[in-house]
Amino acid sequence: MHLLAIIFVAILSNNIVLSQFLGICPYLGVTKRIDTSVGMGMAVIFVMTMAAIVTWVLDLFLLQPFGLEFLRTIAFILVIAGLVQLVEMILKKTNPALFRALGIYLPLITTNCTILGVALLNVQSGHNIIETVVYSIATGIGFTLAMVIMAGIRERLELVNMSNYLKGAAVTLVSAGILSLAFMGFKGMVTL
Amino acid sequence: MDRKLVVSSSPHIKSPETIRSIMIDVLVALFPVALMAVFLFGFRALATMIIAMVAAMATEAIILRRKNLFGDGSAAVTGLLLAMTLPPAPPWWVVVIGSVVAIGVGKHIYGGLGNNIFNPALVGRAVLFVSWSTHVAGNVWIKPVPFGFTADAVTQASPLVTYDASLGDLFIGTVSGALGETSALALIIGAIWLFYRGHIDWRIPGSFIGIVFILGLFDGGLYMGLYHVLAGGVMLGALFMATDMVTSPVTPAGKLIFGLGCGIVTMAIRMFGGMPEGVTFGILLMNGLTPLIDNMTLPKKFGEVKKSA
Amino acid sequence: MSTLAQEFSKGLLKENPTFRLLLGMCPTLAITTSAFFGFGMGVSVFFVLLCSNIVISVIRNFVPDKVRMPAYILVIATFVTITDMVLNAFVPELHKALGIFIPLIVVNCIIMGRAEAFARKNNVIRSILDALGMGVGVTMSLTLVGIIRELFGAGSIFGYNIMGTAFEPMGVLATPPGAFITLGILLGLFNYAFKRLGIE
Amino acid sequence: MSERTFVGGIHPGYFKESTSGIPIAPAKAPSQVIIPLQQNIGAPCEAIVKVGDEVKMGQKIGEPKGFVSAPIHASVSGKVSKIEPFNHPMGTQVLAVFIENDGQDTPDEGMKPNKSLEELTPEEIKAISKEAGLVGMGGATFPTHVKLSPPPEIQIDTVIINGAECEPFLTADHRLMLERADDIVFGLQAFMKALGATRGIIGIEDNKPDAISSVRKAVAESSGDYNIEVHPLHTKYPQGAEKMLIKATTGREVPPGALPMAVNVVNQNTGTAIAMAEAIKLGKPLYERVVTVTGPGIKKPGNLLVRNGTLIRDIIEQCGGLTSDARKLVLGGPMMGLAQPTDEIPAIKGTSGVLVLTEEFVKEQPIASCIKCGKCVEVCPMNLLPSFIGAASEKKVYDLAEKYGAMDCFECGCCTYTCPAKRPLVQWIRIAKGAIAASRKK
Amino acid sequence: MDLTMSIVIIGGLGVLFGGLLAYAAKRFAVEEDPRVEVVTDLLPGANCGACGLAGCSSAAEKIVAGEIPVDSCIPGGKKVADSICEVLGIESVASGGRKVAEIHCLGTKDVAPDKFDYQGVRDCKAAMMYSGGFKACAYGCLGLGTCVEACPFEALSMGANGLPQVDTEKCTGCGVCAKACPRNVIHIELADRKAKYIPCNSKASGKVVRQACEVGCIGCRACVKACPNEAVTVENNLAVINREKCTDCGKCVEACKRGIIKDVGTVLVLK
Repeated sequence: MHLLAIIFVAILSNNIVLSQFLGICPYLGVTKRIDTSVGMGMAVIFVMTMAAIVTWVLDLFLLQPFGLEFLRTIAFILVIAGLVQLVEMILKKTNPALFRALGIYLPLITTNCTILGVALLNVQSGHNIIETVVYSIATGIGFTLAMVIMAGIRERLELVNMSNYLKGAAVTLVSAGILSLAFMGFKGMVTL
Repeated sequence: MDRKLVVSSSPHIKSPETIRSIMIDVLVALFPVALMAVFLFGFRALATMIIAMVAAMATEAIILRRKNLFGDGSAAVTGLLLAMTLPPAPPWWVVVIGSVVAIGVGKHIYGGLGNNIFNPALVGRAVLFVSWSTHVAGNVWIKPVPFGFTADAVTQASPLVTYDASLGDLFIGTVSGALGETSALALIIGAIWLFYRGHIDWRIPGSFIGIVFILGLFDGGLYMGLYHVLAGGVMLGALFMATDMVTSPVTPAGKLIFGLGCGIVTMAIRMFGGMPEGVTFGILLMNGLTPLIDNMTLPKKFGEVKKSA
Repeated sequence: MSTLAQEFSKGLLKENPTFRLLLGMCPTLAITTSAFFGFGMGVSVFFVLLCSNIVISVIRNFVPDKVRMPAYILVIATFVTITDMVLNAFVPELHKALGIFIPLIVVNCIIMGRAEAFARKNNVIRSILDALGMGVGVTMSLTLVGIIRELFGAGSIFGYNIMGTAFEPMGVLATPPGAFITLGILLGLFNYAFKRLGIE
Repeated sequence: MSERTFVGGIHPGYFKESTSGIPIAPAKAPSQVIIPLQQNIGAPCEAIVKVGDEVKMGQKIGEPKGFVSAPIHASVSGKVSKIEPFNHPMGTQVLAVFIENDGQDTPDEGMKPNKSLEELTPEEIKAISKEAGLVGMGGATFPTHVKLSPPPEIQIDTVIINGAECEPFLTADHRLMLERADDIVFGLQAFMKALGATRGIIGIEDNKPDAISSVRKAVAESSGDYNIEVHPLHTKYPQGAEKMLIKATTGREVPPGALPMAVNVVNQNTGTAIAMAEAIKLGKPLYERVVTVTGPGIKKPGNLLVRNGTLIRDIIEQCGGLTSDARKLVLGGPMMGLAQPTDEIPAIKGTSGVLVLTEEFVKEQPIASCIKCGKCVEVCPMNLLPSFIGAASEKKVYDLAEKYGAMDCFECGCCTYTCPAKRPLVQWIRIAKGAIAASRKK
Repeated sequence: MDLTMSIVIIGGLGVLFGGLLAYAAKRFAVEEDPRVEVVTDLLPGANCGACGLAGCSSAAEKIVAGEIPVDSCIPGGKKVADSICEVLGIESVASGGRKVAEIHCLGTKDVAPDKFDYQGVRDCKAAMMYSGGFKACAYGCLGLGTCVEACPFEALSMGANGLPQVDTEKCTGCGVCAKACPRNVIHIELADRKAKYIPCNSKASGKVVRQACEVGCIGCRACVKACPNEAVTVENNLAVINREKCTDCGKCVEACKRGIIKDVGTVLVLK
């Protein structure tokens, strides 16, 4: 039940984009088309989970024993940056098809604050390894969900006549706001 | 023939129906509901409705720099629908802000009628709900006094909190609640007009109310099933809000999915959520999903054989 | 080559990171519930940006191209950690409010973006000016959003009550939806204003 | 009376009363006919007469250059005065043969009765239909002999005569079914024989009960060994569209992009059936046809038997001329007909109606945003999403238009008729179709 | 202790990942030409397609690969071509003068009437679908602004007279508008040479032109006779001035009975 609660909260009531404000840059940038947002979402889920596991291990076995929690930011981001680049290179060589599908999003992920954010949140809230994995995947799914909904909205908005000043980021933000309002309905449904 | 001939694409005849005529039909359909609201809650209800409509129309006229206040009528519909979701007598400025937000943010940010993603009235209502819940939710539900047009306001708890109203009262509307949501009878009369005029399809209300009823059965048998359907905003939401043309799917299958989604979210919030009512959030959420639903439920073309998966 | 003055001023309006380049939106949305928090975040970003721009423009000729990204991240992360500690020590309530968004300055696109796009190609003086301009731009923007949300969402600015006691704040502005909608509308207004002023 | 139909469609005002009771009258032959050398879809014909030649009525003047084409015949006797481009109902300039009418109507020697239907072989019937220049007379003008020559792997089992006449205003087919029911049955028998079909169906909308009983009577009297049924159809536009008619009468659905042959059916128009009968019985080629001249802009509406190449202006004159507020001239019905920029246009084989609309019909209404009411989706007989195709085409996103089904639209006009926002959906779809076809060609 | 451990851990991580990356970079290396990116940056980035390719980045690829000439980018002109040459280390190629779009029609509503009222989609291509366009002249500008919409550089605007106008400052001569115009009213011509031109596109006979338009070229050849440099020719009933030969003497202007010969860059061309 506890894990289910984590999943529910991570996807709906505490959606990483719509109520935690993480990953806004890709949210504004990559939600122009549904297929690219799905691709980006998949890449995020993958990297996020890997990064969360590695950083969790790093934190437990290296930083905590030596009392070096203050180094988390530096150590984590180093790991994530390295990891992303490794994944990118390996994918490019070993699985070009998958690379073409996901690879173009990988550089964007390094500076996607969701990855570092989730890694930090995991260790800050004292998740064990299973919770970490579940939480990361669920958060990634929540991110993907928010991305895909917005991509659907923006694809539709492509076909309407609207003010040039509001087109793009502005209307995306307003729509995200209203979506976020709608997601508020899930508040309080499950408590951790 | 002293003037030049006109050439245009076929067809050369068009139906007399216009957006304006549709909007007028919706206003007509809302008339019994409005009448019932005045009958139950007195003139303060009438004031709320008029303020909301005028504010909405004025906002739209200003944004479009249009002299004609009524225009295509869509702003009047939005205003009236917003009023229907409000308690009988909120402060006037709350109503005005709600209308301005509904028209400004909910509709014209997207380029006006037809382009908006979310139901404007519900956007207005949700913003009010989050901002001033003391005025639009909570201890604001006035006890209905039939024919008491100028009776004093006595508040009582919403039937969605107490769960003790009789089904008959819920159907007729002699319970406390938002202006347009108490009387299932008036709502059904209005909706029949819309059905008759072909402006709403059975699929969205059908699946919405159906799933609420079914989930209600699990909450306590037949009585609770009916109670969930009749109490609160389900009837108003299913018949007038979720069926808003602009923000609901156009495909037949999409409409069913849309209604189901609205109902499920509504019931999830009622049964497990932190708020007594979830219709607004359910419909807004499904509004956001509408483009995706449309895309995933493209109808089968005439003569097309579905490829076996 | 643009003049040094231009190097500074471009960050204020023409290339304002928040409203023109749409960088660093996460903190812009998350912590601008009050003018003070917005200002605090802005200054933190400003500090990290300035330091990292200086260091990166100094080391730009020694770092091999292949490892420049990790190297930059390391530099930035170091200053972020320092900021984190300083804030915790001197303004703990701000530190608490900004929470996870302090470590996340590391991945704030503004800083990485300026490192990539500017500091690694320009000398120290220009990099400093660039950082000053961008930093002031960010601080102004965050503070502006903070002022608007605090004024209507709580009736005060920097904690001082402005609207009087009868004012009933528009609670939505303090919530995530309010943040999104406010920023969206502001962005639209800025686009309009920039177009009108002829700034492309 | 079993009413079968299809999903979708609309119920526009039919406006048929003004002409449905008026018997067919022969139109006065004009002093000059202008016969365009392209009268059907497919390749244009080549003139086989020269300027100065004397021609006789029914003489072949245009020879087809491809398989999907039909010959063209003189509709009067007289002298060829010129051969030059002239206005064409399709909106283009097409080479046309101008014949000065000598008023004699001297028939061509080739016009003589053929053998009886029993003696004719299927091949001979096809040859007669080709020589007589038969084309589909509902408006699409698909050459009849092509329809009668399915590829060998397809066995046609059903021939359907389209007596639906679902277009508002038009009554030509209605009158033909009342006055010439015998010939319709005869023509159908010829088609069935040519194709070896075992079943003949005549579909008639049930708003024409007199036509139904007239055709039923003719079938009872003269169908002989042929299995011919008369199907009353639900009155709904576009009931007469090929695919909808097949669905309503046989229950079969023609796949997108395919011809009726794919479901072993051939459709023919009532007018074509009569022309077939005349070609066999009299040896008469297709050089005249019944045209409904109607609409609020016509002073004396009626159904006229019009010679090919008669100018629309002359036809209108015979019907009392135009009212003062006439503003739009349409050849064909109001739903799918083509608006014309001038009345100096010759009637051709596919001209089923001359419709003149007045000011109140042409008032231009502003195009509003799509309110996604979905009414176009409801009425689309092809089950497409016209509103989305229109929006995609408006924004020139043609691949999206294709995804929503632009290429399967047959432009019946139901969506545009219904649209409360008055969006020119058919035109947008047409633009998208052009753009998609162009990009496919690349 | 703290300090040492910090250094050790961060250093260790750095070494670990540095090593891994260095190894991976070798092991998983994929060849890419870095010049493509540089050239892409040099190109204007409007993705106008004047080069005949899908966008600037694919143009850059082809340029670097030597598949298309370095001056393929028309909007970029000589400047961009030169800088590309610099990047690629090849000698600069001589590039022609700057080109701009020129509207070859003067037929406003007053002088070139419509033959019928068109109702429907306000787009020239759409209007062409109905009887070949509503103008009595079959060659003139329909004025529905399809070219304006097509221009990737916002150089075209619809004038008050119902004809498009070219902002020569913004126009790059990419030719997208010319392709978009269903009546080929827009020509891409040299901008810098002083010369005359005849703003008409009608290839109809003089008789037809007289009926359809007051300012159309009737092919009367008066200008041909007047020109001392043999710069004017009449083809398909339309006089054309050869810009190389024209000396801007103005004799044709005097000779033209319809008074429609204008200076390049003055008529319908703002600035």
